[in-house]
Amino acid sequence: MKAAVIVFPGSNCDRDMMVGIEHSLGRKPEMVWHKETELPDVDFIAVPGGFSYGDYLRCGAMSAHSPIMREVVKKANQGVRVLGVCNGFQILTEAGLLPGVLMRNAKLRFICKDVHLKVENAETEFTNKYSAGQAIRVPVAHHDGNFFADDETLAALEGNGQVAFRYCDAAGNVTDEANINGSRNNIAGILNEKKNVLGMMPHPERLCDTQLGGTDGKPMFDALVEALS
Amino acid sequence: MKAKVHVTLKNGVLDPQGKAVEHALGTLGFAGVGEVRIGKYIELELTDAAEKSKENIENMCKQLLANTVIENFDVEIVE
Amino acid sequence: MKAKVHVTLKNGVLDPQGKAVEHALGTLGFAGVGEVRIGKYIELELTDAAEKSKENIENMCKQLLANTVIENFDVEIVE
Amino acid sequence: MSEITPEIVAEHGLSADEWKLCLEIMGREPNLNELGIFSVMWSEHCSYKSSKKWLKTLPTEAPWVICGPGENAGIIDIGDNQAIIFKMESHNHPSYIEPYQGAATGIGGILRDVFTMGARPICNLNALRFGEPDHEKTRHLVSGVVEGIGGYGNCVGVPTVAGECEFHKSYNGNNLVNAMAVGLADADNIFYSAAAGVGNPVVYFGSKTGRDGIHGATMASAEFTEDSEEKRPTVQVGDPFTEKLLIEATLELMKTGSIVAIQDMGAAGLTSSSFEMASKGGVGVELELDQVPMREEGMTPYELMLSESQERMLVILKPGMEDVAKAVMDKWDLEFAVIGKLTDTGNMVLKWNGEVVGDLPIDPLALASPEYDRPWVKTERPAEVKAADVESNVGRIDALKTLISHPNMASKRWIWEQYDHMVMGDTVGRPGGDSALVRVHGTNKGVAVTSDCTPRYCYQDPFEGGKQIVAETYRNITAVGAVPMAVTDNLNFGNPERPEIMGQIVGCIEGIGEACRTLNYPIVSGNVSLYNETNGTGILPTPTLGAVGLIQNIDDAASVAFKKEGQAIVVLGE
Ligand SMILES: Nc1ncnc2c1ncn2[C@@H]1O[C@H](COP(=O)(O)OP(=O)(O)O)[C@@H](O)[C@H]1O
Repeated sequence: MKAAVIVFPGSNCDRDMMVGIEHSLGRKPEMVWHKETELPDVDFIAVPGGFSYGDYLRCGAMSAHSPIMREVVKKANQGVRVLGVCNGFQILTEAGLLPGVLMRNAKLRFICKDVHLKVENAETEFTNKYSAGQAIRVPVAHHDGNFFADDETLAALEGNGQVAFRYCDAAGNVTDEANINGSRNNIAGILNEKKNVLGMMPHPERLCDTQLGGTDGKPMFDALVEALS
Repeated sequence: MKAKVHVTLKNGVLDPQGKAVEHALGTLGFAGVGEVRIGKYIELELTDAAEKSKENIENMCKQLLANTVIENFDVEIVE
Repeated sequence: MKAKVHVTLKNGVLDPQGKAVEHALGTLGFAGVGEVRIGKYIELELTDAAEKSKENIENMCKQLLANTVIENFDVEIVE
Repeated sequence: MSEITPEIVAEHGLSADEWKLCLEIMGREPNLNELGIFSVMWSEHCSYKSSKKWLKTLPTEAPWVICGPGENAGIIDIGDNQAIIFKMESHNHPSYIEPYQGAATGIGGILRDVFTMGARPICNLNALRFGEPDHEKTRHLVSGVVEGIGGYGNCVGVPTVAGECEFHKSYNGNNLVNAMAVGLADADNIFYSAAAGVGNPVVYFGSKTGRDGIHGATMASAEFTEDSEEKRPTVQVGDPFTEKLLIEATLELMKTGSIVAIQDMGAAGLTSSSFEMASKGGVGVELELDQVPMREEGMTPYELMLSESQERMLVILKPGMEDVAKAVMDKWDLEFAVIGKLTDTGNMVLKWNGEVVGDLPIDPLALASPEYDRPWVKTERPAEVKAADVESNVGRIDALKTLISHPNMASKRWIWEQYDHMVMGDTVGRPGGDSALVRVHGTNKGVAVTSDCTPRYCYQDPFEGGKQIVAETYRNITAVGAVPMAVTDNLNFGNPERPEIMGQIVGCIEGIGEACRTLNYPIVSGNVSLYNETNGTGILPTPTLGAVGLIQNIDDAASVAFKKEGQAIVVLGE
C-alpha cells in the first residue's frame, strides 16, 4: 500500500493518523501539505482530524477548497481509497465526495470519550476484518458530528449498504442513549456509492496501540494494507 | 460599498443550536417563544468595482459561504 | 409574528472567523473583497402577545442571545 | 500629547511614591507613552512587588533542573537529551469578566510560554475554583470557562489531561482559572529571552495588533468593585487557529538557526516583552512602532505598546536572517515585520514615523521596580475540634452518600469529556486517575502530571496547608508509578495590603518551601495572582501546585481501577 496523509493548516490528528497507519503498514505514509497541487502515486489517502481553518464558518468548508482537494476528488473518482476521520469526514462532505452534512452535536458540547460502534457493512476494503454486527470500541472527539441528510438521501444510504458504522451500546444495540450527538439513524460513518470513500466521526487511529488502551481501530488499517498490497 | 449576506437553514433541516436556545429561553422564564432558528449574518467590504455585482457575491455564497445542501442565502448590496 | 435579531461583534473586537474567510475568498480567486465580519442572525417565532414587545426581545438578547461584552445586537419585529 | 495630571497618574495605578521614583528615573516628567509603560511594568502582575521577597525563599535547584524561575517557563532534564518545559499561570480576572474568552486566552498564553522556549506542547492541565453551585453567576461562569478551555485546547490540538475543580462561596465574586502547559524539547536546543548583538534586528511575527486588552495587566492587579463590569471592552479574543499555526511556525523557525532570543508577547504585550529581553541582555533597543502590523486604523504608539492582542511573538534574529524567517512565516500565513534593532544605549527609544515619542532607561526601570515588605500577621490556628464532640445525626451510609455527591467530590467526567484528552496519540493515563500519564513520543518513557490545592487547609493553617499541597502532588505522581521531579505554582490570594492576607501568603509559601526542600522537589516556575477580592471579601488562600514526574517504562505504570475480583486491598501509610 502506498499511503498519503493530507495536512491542512489546523489539522492536528495528522501525526496520530501517520502513527496509526505506520502500525499496520510498517512504514510512514507521505505527508502532503494542502497547498500542493499534485499527489504522489498512492492508492490510499487519509484526510485526518483536527480543526482545519479553525473550524471557522463551517467545519471543513474552507479546506474543501484547498488546492490539494481537487486532486483528492480526482483520485477518489478514479477509485483510490480515501478515508476521512472526524474533520476529515466533514471535509469530504463539504467537497462533495460524501453526501449529507455534520452539524453541531445535539447537546452543543464537545464530546471526547470511547464509544461503541456497530459494524453495519463488513464487506468493504475498510471493514472486512470486522464481522457484520460486531460492536467495536473507538474514541470520538468532536463538536460537530451530528450527521444529517434528507429523507431521500438517507433512504439511499441505507438501501445501498453505504452505512458503515452506527453508534451503539457495548452489546451492539443501536439505541437513542448510545446516539451521542443526535445523528440521524445513529450514523457514525458512511461510504460513497462505489465504497472506496469512507467518512467517519470516531477515530480508529487513536486505538491501534495497547499502551493507549485498545486496538479496535487497527483491523481497519490492517484490512487496507492487505487489500492494497 | 458592502454586501450583507444572510445564511439560513432550509426548512426541514434540524437546527440543534436553535432548539437549545429555545429551551434555554424557556428556562430563563421567557414564555411565548416558539421556534428559534439560528443563521449567519456576514458583512463583506467590497473594494473592487468588478466584484460589486450581486451575481459575484452569489457565487461566493454557493462556493463557500453557504452549504447549499442545507442552507439558503440572501444577498443585499448596500452603499 | 416574528423577531429578527442580528448579533454582531463590536468594533475593534478581533473576528478570527471573518479573517479566515477573507483569506479563503482570496485563495478561491475572488478579488476585491476587503474586511469580512461574521455575526449571527436569529429568527424567533413569537406565539404569545406578551412577548411581542421589543423590550422583551432585547432582554433575551442581553441575557442569552448576545454576549454583550463583545457583541452588539439589533432587534426588528415583523408581522 | 496631553499633559500628565495627578488624575492620569492615578488612573495608571501608580502610588505617590512610585510616581516620585518614576520622576527620579526619568529626570523629567514622562510623556503619556512613557507613563503607560511604567504603569504596566510596575503593576503587581508584571513586577511581583508584594510577593518577590517571599518567592525568593523557595527552593529552585536540583541537579536535574536546567532552568528555574525567571524565564518564560521552568525546565527539567529527563535524560536522553530530552527536557520537559512547564509552567502554570492564572487568568482569573479576565475569566470572570468574559468566561469563554478569558479562559481561552489563558490557555493560549501558557502554551506560548512553553513553545517560546523550544518545546512542543504535549499536554495541558487546569485548576478551577468557582462560587457556590447555586449562586446566580456560577452556572454561566462554569460553562463559559470549561468551554473556553476546551475551545482553545481542542483546536490547537494539545490534549487537556488533568485538572481540578472545586466550589466554595469565597469564590462567588472571584473565580479562579489556573492553566498549566507542559512541553517536550531537545535539551540541547532550548531558547531564552536575553537579547544580544548590537544592530541585530528586532522582529515581530504572529497576529496583527489591535486594541485588545489595553490596561489588561493593570486590571489584573486591581481589586474588583461593583462597577468593574464596565471595563469589559478590554477583553481579548483568542484565535486558537492562529496559535496552532504559530506553534508550527515557531518550532520550524527554531530549526533554521536564525534566532538569538525569543519571547512571546503576553500581559503588557510589546512593552514587557521588549523590556525583559533588553534588560536581560543588557542592551538598548530602538523600535519603529509604525512598522508594527496593525489591525485597525488610527492606532497610537501608546496603544501599540500596551495592546494585549494574542498570538504574537518577538524575536531577535542573527544578522541577515530576515529572509529565512520571513519565508517560514509566509508558509504559515502569519504576519512578519522587522520593527527595530538592538542598540548600545541601554535605553528604549520609541519612534513613530521617524520621530521619537518615548525614551526610557531600561535597567533603572526594570530593576527599580518596587519591592514591598508588606506587613503581615500570622494566621491564628483555630481551636481543635474533637470528633467525639461533634454531634452526628446521620447514618454512615447517608454520610457517605452526601460526601460522594458533593460537587467537590463528585466525578469531574462532565468536564474532561469536553476536552480532547487523547489528541497527539500519547495519552496513556487518561483523566480520572491520580495523575495523568503522557508518553514521551516515540519512546517508552512517560511524564506524569497533576495539579492540586486544598484551600480549606491553607485557610486554617497556611504553613501546614502549604506542606499538604506539596505532599498531595507527590503522592499523586507516585501513585501512578512515576518519580516526582519538580513543581510549578500559582499563588492565588486576596488583597496583600491586608496583613491577614499577607500572613496567609507568607505562611503558605513557607510551608510549600519546607516540604519541597524536604522532598528535594524544586519549584521551577510559577505565577502570582493577588487582589482576588470583591468588596473587601477575599478568596480562600489558594496556592495551586502543578507537578511533573517521570516513569522510565510506562508498561510499569499503575492506575486507579480495581483490576480483578478476589485481589487484596491494602492500605499503606499511617
Ligand atoms: N478541570 C479539570 N480538567 C481536567 N480534568 C479534571 C478537572 N477536574 C478534575 N479532573 C480530573 O478528575 C480526577 C479527580 O480530580 P480530583 O478530585 O482533583 O483528584 P484528586 O483529589 O485525586 O487529586 C483527576 O484525574 C483530575 O485530573
